[in-house]
Amino acid sequence: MNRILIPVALLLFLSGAATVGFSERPWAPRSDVEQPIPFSHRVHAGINKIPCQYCHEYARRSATSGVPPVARCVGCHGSGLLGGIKPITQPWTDDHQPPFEIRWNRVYALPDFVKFVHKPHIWAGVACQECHGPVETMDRVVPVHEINMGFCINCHTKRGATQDCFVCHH
Amino acid sequence: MSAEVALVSTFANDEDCVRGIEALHGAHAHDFRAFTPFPSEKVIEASQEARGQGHSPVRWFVLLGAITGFLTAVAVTIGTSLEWNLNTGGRPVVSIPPYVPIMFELMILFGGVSGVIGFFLLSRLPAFESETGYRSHFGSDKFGLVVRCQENEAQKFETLLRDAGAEEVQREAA
Amino acid sequence: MAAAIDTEIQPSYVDVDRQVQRALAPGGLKYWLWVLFCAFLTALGGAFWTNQIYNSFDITGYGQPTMWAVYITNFVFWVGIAHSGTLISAILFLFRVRWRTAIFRLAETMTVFAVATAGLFPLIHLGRVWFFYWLVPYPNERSLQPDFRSPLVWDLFAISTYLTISVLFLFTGLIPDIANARDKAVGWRRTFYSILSFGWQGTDRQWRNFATVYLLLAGFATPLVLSVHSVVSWDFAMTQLPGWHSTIFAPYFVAGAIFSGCALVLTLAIPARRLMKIEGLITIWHLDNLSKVVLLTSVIMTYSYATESFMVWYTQDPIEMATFQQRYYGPQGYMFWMMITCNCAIPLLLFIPRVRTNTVWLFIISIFVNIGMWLERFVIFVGSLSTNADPSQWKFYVPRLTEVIITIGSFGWFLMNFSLFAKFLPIVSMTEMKEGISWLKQAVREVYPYRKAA
Amino acid sequence: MSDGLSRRSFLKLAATAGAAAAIPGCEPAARKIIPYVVPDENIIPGVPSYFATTCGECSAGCGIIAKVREGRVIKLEGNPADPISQGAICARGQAALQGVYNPDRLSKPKRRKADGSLEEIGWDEALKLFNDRLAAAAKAGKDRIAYIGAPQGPTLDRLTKLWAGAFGSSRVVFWERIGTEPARAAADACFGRRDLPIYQLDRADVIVSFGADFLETWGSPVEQTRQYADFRTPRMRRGGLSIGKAAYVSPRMGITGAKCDAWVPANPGTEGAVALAVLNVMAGAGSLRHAGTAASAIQAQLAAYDPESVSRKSGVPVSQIKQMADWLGQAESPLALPGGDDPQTYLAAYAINALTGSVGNAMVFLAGAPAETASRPQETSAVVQAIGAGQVDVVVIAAGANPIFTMPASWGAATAIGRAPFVVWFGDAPDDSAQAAQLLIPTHHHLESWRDSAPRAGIYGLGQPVMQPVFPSRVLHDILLESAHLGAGEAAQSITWENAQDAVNAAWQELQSKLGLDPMGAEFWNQMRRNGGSFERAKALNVAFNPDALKGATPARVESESALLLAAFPHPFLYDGRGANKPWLQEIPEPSNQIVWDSWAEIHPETAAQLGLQEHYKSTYLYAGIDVIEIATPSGTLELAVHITPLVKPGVIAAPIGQGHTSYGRYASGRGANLWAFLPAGSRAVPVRARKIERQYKLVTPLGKSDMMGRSIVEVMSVEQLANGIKPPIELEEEENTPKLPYEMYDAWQYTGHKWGMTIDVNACTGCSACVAACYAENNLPFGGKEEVDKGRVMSWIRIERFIPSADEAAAAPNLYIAPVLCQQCDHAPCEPVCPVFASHHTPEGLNAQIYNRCVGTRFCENNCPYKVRRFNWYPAEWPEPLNLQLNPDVTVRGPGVMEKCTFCIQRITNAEIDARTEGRQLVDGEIITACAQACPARAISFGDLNDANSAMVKRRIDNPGRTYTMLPEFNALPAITYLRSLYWEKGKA
Repeated sequence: MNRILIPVALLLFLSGAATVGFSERPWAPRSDVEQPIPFSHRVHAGINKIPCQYCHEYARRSATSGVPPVARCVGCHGSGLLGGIKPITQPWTDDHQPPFEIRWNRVYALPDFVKFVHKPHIWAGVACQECHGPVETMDRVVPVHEINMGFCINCHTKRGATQDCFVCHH
Repeated sequence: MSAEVALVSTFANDEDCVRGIEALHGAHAHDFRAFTPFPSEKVIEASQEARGQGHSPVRWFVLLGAITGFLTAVAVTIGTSLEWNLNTGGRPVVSIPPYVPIMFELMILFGGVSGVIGFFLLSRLPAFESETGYRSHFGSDKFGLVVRCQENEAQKFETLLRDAGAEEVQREAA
Repeated sequence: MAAAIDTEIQPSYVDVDRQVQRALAPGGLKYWLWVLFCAFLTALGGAFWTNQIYNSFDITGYGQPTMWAVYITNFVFWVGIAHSGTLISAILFLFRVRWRTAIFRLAETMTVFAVATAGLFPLIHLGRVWFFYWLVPYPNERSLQPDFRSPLVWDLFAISTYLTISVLFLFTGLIPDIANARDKAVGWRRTFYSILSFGWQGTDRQWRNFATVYLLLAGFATPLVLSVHSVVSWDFAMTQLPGWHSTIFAPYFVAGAIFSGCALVLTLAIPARRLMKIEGLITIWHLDNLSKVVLLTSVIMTYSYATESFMVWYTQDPIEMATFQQRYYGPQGYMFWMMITCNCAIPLLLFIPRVRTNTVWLFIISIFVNIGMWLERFVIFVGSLSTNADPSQWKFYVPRLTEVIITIGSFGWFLMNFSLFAKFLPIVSMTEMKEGISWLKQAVREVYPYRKAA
Repeated sequence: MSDGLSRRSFLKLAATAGAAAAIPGCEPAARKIIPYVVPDENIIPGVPSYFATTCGECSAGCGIIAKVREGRVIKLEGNPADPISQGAICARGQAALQGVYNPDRLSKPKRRKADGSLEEIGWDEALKLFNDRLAAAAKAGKDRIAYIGAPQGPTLDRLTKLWAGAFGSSRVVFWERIGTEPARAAADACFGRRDLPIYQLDRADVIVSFGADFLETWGSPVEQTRQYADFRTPRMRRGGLSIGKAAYVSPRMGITGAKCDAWVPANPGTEGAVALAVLNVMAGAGSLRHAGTAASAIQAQLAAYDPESVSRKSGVPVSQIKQMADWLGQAESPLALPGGDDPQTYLAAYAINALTGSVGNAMVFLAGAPAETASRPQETSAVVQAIGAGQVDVVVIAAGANPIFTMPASWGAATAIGRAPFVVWFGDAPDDSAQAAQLLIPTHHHLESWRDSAPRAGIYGLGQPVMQPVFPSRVLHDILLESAHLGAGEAAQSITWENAQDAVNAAWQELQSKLGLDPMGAEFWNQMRRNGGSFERAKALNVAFNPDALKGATPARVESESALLLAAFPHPFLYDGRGANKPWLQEIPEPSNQIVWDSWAEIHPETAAQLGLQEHYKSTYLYAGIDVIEIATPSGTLELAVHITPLVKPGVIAAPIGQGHTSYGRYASGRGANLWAFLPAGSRAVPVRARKIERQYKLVTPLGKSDMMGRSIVEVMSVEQLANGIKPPIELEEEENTPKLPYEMYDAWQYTGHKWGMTIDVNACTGCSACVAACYAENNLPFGGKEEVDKGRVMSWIRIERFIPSADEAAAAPNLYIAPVLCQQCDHAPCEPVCPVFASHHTPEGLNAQIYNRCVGTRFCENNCPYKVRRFNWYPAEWPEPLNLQLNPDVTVRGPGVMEKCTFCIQRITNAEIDARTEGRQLVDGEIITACAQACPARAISFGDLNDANSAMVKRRIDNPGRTYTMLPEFNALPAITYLRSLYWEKGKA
């Protein structure tokens, strides 16, 4: 009898496991994100050693770290006219204006019911890399950790930070 | 050394069947098997006595399961409470009284399940080939007693069984 | 019919087999129409549930402050139904009550399917049913587990244990009968039965273990059945809601459960024995005994109602008093009085032997009891919620289509399962009937005068 | 903030954030990130910025502070610098948010086609059409253009006048139906100045209000509520602990009557007569504590107002008249408040205050009172007549004045305007008057544009735009100026400003120089923008009372011979009707009747019996509806659903004003009846005939029973008990029922660090529901509409409980039991241990947490909550675009199937704690204020740390021994909220 029963049971179990395993959590970090312009963190943060918060300036002041305004890019790169640093990828010139509205694609997203705030983490001396991985070595940012509750809780436990659910979920 | 045979005897009721078993017991023939349509206590006791067995070891499965279940419950309830100690309604982190129902239920659950497992194992179920001398009417209205013996002894046992009140005795190769 | 009576006078092993297996004969058109009908009701209920999941509770009649209403009423109703089955099959088995043999399989089947039905309602009632598994402890990356202080978690464990044990108990008892049926059957049924029978052959070794495990399961099921409904009652008694916060709930609920359960056994057995032509096995004598249990529990219920009210009066707690005042004379008071009529007054008819031995009467009374017990749950749960501690939040609940259809669907689901079981598996235990054949003969003899009279 | 971030990127940002917020539960956040092109220094994404401005919802002109996140205003709060609001704000003010984000706002100019339907047209076309018509009208002659608008503050109104002048028209009216004309007229007669007196309720010890619902809509409710709470706070007076004593003369109780000691039911329109009778008695008595003006001179005028005849007319027993006279006469500093539209009420009240020497004390006239904002009714009606007579070519209806809705039927505004050849409507949400317009032009909401306001002497409120416009609308006065420059030629040269902002700027430079500062100095301007205006202390004038004024006293307009009187009153939230398109104001139950989304007719049980009116039930319990009556007034008949209540005088039908819009967006249209259309000019009372008609209607209320059944929900004690340290019976009962021995099963849980708690003074709470509105705004509470409320699915986390004392309680109770009920954050929270998944549990800071994303929706917690403060999401919440832009990004939007409840504004607590931690300091008391506490005009709610013995909240408990109680103590839930008992005078009933 178990010639039939066992395979059936096995099949059921596997399919169940598969559905659970592969069901995509919509806010899980996505590694397949292509960006509108080939911006390289490796070049900026890695080679040129630009500190993270030079561009992500809000991280120490706000919930969101903030994506640099185009003005910040133009600040160094000039607009092609002011002999600023020319990006290797695509020279910004008169006839090729910099994109004045960059629609970046989100890599890290949290659901509405998680109220993560960058500020206290920065002030507590948490390095950006602890969550975002060695961004300075990446051309295109890909997530290293899945930012799920377990990830947060482990760190909070390690550092003796609050474990009050209400602080993040409200 | 002569070949083995199985004597398949059929009885109308369990009293006769019991008598047959006792007869075999008297003849020190313990390689027998009784078939009954319902759990006739007489037959069960007789055969146990003949084989010199006590009560069925299923009991131990049940006991073991029950204890395991209880301990699991203790571990799970207290363990999980300690893993993340949250205050609900000002109760202490480990508040035993509310955990008692869980412990009780798991005790029952594990005990029952392991009991049934034990029953299957001990009764060699599922069985894929039929026992020697099984007859379908043993399931419904007749009592069967099958004894394996050397060909030369067969005659002796047959008379024993007939005296015990067997309606008929057949021989078949074991 | 005449033939049936003859066989009743001298039933034999073969006769038992014949009667039971006659019931297993392939079902006719009527049977399948009935099953289809039940299936349709089930599907309808399912459709409405799906709709509720997609459109949220907006489409139901739910609202402040009646957070629990028809669904939980149904849940407790079905769990209650289940209990009599275990009572008859396990407790009466331990007490070696002889009239149990003919009906315990039927009752036990009812138990299993009733629990299976009841188990659906907590899910139907959940706001976010897709997260129901959060009530089960399982290792997860958040290291979050259920709160074992919550009566609902006790409930989950109790109900699932109860279902498992009932299924095991039922199935273990079935194996020899299935084996018996296997030996008679041909074609696919033979394969079907031989799979289910696990190659059982009724050797003394098998019987020996069987007897032990069966006894022990019965021994386990007995405290289990008491615990389960106590736990269910604690879902309410553990709260502070006036009308729920009471210590007598556990025994009171258990009694009520057995009351409604036995009533439903009657409701099922009376048509079943007729349709399946097993009057010879489930005789008037059995029904008579069953109705005595109903009568007893009915009296216990009456006493419980009295006690409950007395305690409220005795405490003189204004809030409790107000709630009960509403329960009796409030806007939904008529339900309370209907319930009293169904549960306390009508069953008293069972004091009359003629009524106890008249299937029609029994059937009607059992129906009333079922209605009454459903109402009881509604009155206690929804009524108490409607009249809570803060008068500004009082509001009375009116079910809407969704709840009604899903409730009907649950009956369809239950009856469908039961009918299928009754057609494909022996609904009367042949082994035990044979074991107690002498009792059966006596039963027939005792019953005979009644039948003459009837 | 108006510069910087470009409108497009704002809208995108808003869209992104909005999308993120509007999607419930387990949905991904928006997938695109669009950075600023040029960052705005004022904006840190994720950190709110605050802008001081002035509330434009009513003429009180309170200073408010707008909380702005990512360029969209998400919350309005009172401006602490403003002496009127002093940091509080009313429900109507909160709801301005739903005005600016209203989904029914006009998004494009529209023109009415021949068939009467509207078609969208481009801006250029629309403005051309407008300008051409104006030019044509100006050519045709003088006064061919009429402007009807609501007052918009001195500068803009001046601008409007100049604009009209440029086109040679003087027909400009600033229309307020609930105006100040009678008050000004009376002041003119009595004191020779048309100013509005300033009342200082907190300086009085006895207040008698003659028809002034000063806690609901009259005057400046926020300020009066605060002052009244102060007036009612027990303190040493005349050598004894006591509170102020108040009486309210009015046909209906309302919450004003509920909070007064005596509600004196009088026929509508006779309040003035009653006042005069009281004055008569006082003047005659000669036993005045303080003699102000010569009593004899006054009494000479009042022969016609002897108590007996007035009592016959008004239905107020003589004894009560004498009682009130006695109260006023014997008071240290009495105050009479006049209300309604009847000038003689004002005359009498002023006379009383003069007689008792309260003028200059509790009632003062300030130097440098601002000019009148609203035009006088007669001017207005003249303009309307002119329009009707065809003397006007272009009618401009603007700035939320809704003449067709609010003007008295007798003026025939609808027909007149209908007859006008060309009507232009300017505004945000098209209202009833817009239906008569050929051209509709969308203008900025007051939160989007520059304004100023001068509510009273010394106070100049600055209204600055707090956000970029939500819709592609324009500033009204920019359009007007443009048209003047284009069409009026040299006549417009006198107007030097480019646009409205310039004008406001200029006005402030004037003020600057007036204050003797350098007009060019920018510092002043910035300071004004920070403070929200200039708040100077104006000095009081001493004025002389002219007794002859009382000659002008005319007998009450409404003769009580007629069987029934209709008394219309402004709905506390909908006011004159402008609030009706804001779902919050519709969903929050009207405090005294608890009815939502509707208008109704309050009728006393006796009268109801006479008319044969009753409630109907479908089955024995299912409420089916209530009878509808047809009310025949001189100006037509209306039908209203009856609300049978003892809170109204027998023989009176009281009905709320504000509903009955024919077109004012999806939330207002086709609800109830518009009472304005049936009231004569200058009165809110009219004799009517009423008959039951064979129709039933369902009035919806979230309220279950109005009877408190003696439970300790709202506890009360008498002033005498408080003064003599006598415990009220209910407290003795509780003490008796509490076990003496330690009876806890477990040790108490220890809270180190903070433990949040609240103290709520029920005595101060007036039930104004500002807290409820604030909670809706702060915590993203969905509104369900009438149907959902009917199913018992109100989502408010904080509610105003309103109970009517039963007959046997009435002797020892206030007129109504009123208290705010919210989650009590119990230490032994019954809701917590029943939750199977820890969604409900206690935080280390003593909060009763509800984790939405963990909730599976068993709803067990609400079953076990004695206070029934938890709310389940029965239906998917919806905020039609762009209402969702108002959602607070710091608060999760709950999806269907989860339980939610008050969190003590955890988002505010968390943010404050983060700030404190990152700045390396301790939290200071008062740093965290919950939305409800922040809004409360009565300062009834105080929030703080229970572990901090010096916190104001804890002090408040200590300072009020004998008044503290916890709600429903028999459940031993140990709430973190302690209430202070409400007080009443044992011999308080006049």
